[in-house]
Amino acid sequence: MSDAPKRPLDEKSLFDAPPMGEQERMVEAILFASSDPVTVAELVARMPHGCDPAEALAYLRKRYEGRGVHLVRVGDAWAMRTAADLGHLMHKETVEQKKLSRAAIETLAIVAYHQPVTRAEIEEIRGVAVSRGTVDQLLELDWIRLGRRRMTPGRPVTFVVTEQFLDHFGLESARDLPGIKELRAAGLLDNRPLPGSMQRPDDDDDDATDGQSELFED
Amino acid sequence: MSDAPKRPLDEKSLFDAPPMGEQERMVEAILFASSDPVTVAELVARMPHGCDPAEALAYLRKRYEGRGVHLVRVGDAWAMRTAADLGHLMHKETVEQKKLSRAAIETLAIVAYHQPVTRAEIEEIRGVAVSRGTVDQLLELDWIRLGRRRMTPGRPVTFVVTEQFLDHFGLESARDLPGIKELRAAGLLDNRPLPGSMQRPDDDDDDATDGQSELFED
Amino acid sequence: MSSEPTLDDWAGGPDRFDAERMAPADRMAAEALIVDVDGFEGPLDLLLTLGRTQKVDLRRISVLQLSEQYLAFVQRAQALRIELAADYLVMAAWLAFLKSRLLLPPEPGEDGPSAEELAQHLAYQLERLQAMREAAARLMARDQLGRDFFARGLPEDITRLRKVEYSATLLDLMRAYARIRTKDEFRPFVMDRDHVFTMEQALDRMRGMIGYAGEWSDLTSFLPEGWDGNPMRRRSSTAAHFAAILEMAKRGQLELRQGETFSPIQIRRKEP
Repeated sequence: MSDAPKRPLDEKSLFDAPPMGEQERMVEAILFASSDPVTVAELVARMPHGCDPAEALAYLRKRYEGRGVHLVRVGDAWAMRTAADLGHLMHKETVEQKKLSRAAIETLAIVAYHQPVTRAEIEEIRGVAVSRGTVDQLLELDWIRLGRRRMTPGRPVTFVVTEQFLDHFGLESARDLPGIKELRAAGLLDNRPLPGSMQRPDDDDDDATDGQSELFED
Repeated sequence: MSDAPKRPLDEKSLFDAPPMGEQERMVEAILFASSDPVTVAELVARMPHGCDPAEALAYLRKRYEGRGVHLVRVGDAWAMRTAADLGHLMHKETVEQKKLSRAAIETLAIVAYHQPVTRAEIEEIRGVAVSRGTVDQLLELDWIRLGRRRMTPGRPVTFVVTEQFLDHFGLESARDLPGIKELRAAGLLDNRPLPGSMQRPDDDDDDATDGQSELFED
Repeated sequence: MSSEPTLDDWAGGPDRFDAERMAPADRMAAEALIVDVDGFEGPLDLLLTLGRTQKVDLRRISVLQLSEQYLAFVQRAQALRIELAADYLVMAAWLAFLKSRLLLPPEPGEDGPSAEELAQHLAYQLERLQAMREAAARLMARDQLGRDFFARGLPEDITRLRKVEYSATLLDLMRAYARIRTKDEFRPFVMDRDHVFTMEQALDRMRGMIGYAGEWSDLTSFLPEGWDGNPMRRRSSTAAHFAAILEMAKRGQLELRQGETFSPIQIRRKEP
């Protein structure tokens, strides 16, 4: 945090941050008021100088354990969400979701598990061209976004999943995708080109590991 | 404060209403997710047969006493609201979202794809004059900033995009923006055949940095 | 042949399509495969479905057998006059190649990957596709926001500070750029040249001048001043005037003649 606060502070807060119980209340109120996840950085910016939202979050999470509403982590952000076991009471709140095509669902899964992944790689895995509009639909849903360009000939754009994707599927991070460890251990997330093809796996791997490790940093 | 809210359901609950702790969780989740205050009658209708939402509400209200969020009564309905004393933390929620004008988004796109780019070049690409207000707005949003002066007669200023721009659009770098061919492949462009079907790489941005001119040579 | 009916029984070709020997369920499956050919998402999907009939772990699948199944499928589809998309046929050609490589001993001194390596890769692709299918299914089976768990239904807006925030998404940005670039690409093609004399201009001129052409006279003598020197201008004005006199001859306003090929073209007013 910057040590030159811009906002006028009263004397007390110049020296002391509010007590932890107070900080917990603040985090609770901010998260409750927002329907989207709020990052720790944003909490820091909104709370008085000297606060430690990370600690407050830990207390708060414990407090809501087993309640009808939970504190959940979404990437770098936090949000309040109703407990999944109470979903049956909520049919009134349910929004009709557009049914995704099989192609869109598979493409989404490939982006999530193989990210960052190029269009060509998605097509290689599915063995069929990615139809026009499939990627568009996933972009519109805000479930995938553009990642870094791949440093291979042609410098293709890559796709990665978004925080909205994590939020929607109740995932703390891409690391928590179901079965991802087993798939990686089985080599099924490797980028293995057709033997004898021009593509050198080394290039891709470098980049892929790069992107992945970023995702798995805390 | 609470006495084991996550009590396991025993056989009795097959015939009787769920235990009060469970009912409290249900009320909590319903009130949280609802966009309007909820009446007791509505709670009765949504919860399992035999529940006593009025009692659950009383417990819940007590539970949230002194917290960052309160249970409040609105007419004969109930809702959750952030504690009044924490209102000063809420100004983030009062942001008014406005769409950028077409002129602004087009100008921004040209800066992003052609940076560093002069005002005259923007006008040439858009085919219309760029109003001063448009550039000012983008500068004020911190999405573009002044780049180096062009070493041509008149030494015009150039514009480049900012870190904030990359942040807002979820890009790692401006180089990750897809080229025309990729936009078309992703279905973001109409697939109308090009007259003459020859796609010219840009020749009007000789001055652009090497990185940017690469964007169109896929 | 095993006593248990498999897809091989029908996949061997129409003559071996012995429905009698198949259990009803297998017969249904076989027919469904053919009828639903449009339902497959590409050759890999079809291979995966065929591969499942081998009832073994994908890691131990017989690629040779799979190739035969696929080729038989394609053959049968063609016999039924079902049109297969090109990528199915490309895959068939590749599998035929792979099959022959698997059956024949390798040629000495042959370059490139071995048939076994290619077969292994195909098995890997199938396993990977299968794994992604399962991952997708598990993903979609998760509790989902707005279906199983819910966000705050009433985000609070305390109107204390009002700040206008301009929003634009990456999609907006890309679409805006695409709009500009396509506008550019679709700009009607215009010859930005100064030295062009149009047929319309020539027609206008000739209409005014034809009255004076009672005798046969060279077309070149009608060219406007300043358009007979510069070769580019001369070519353009000559072509425009030639087109104009053809038009006028068609309308019966003048006559034209030419002694021989490449000799001067002469025109004369047509007497009414």
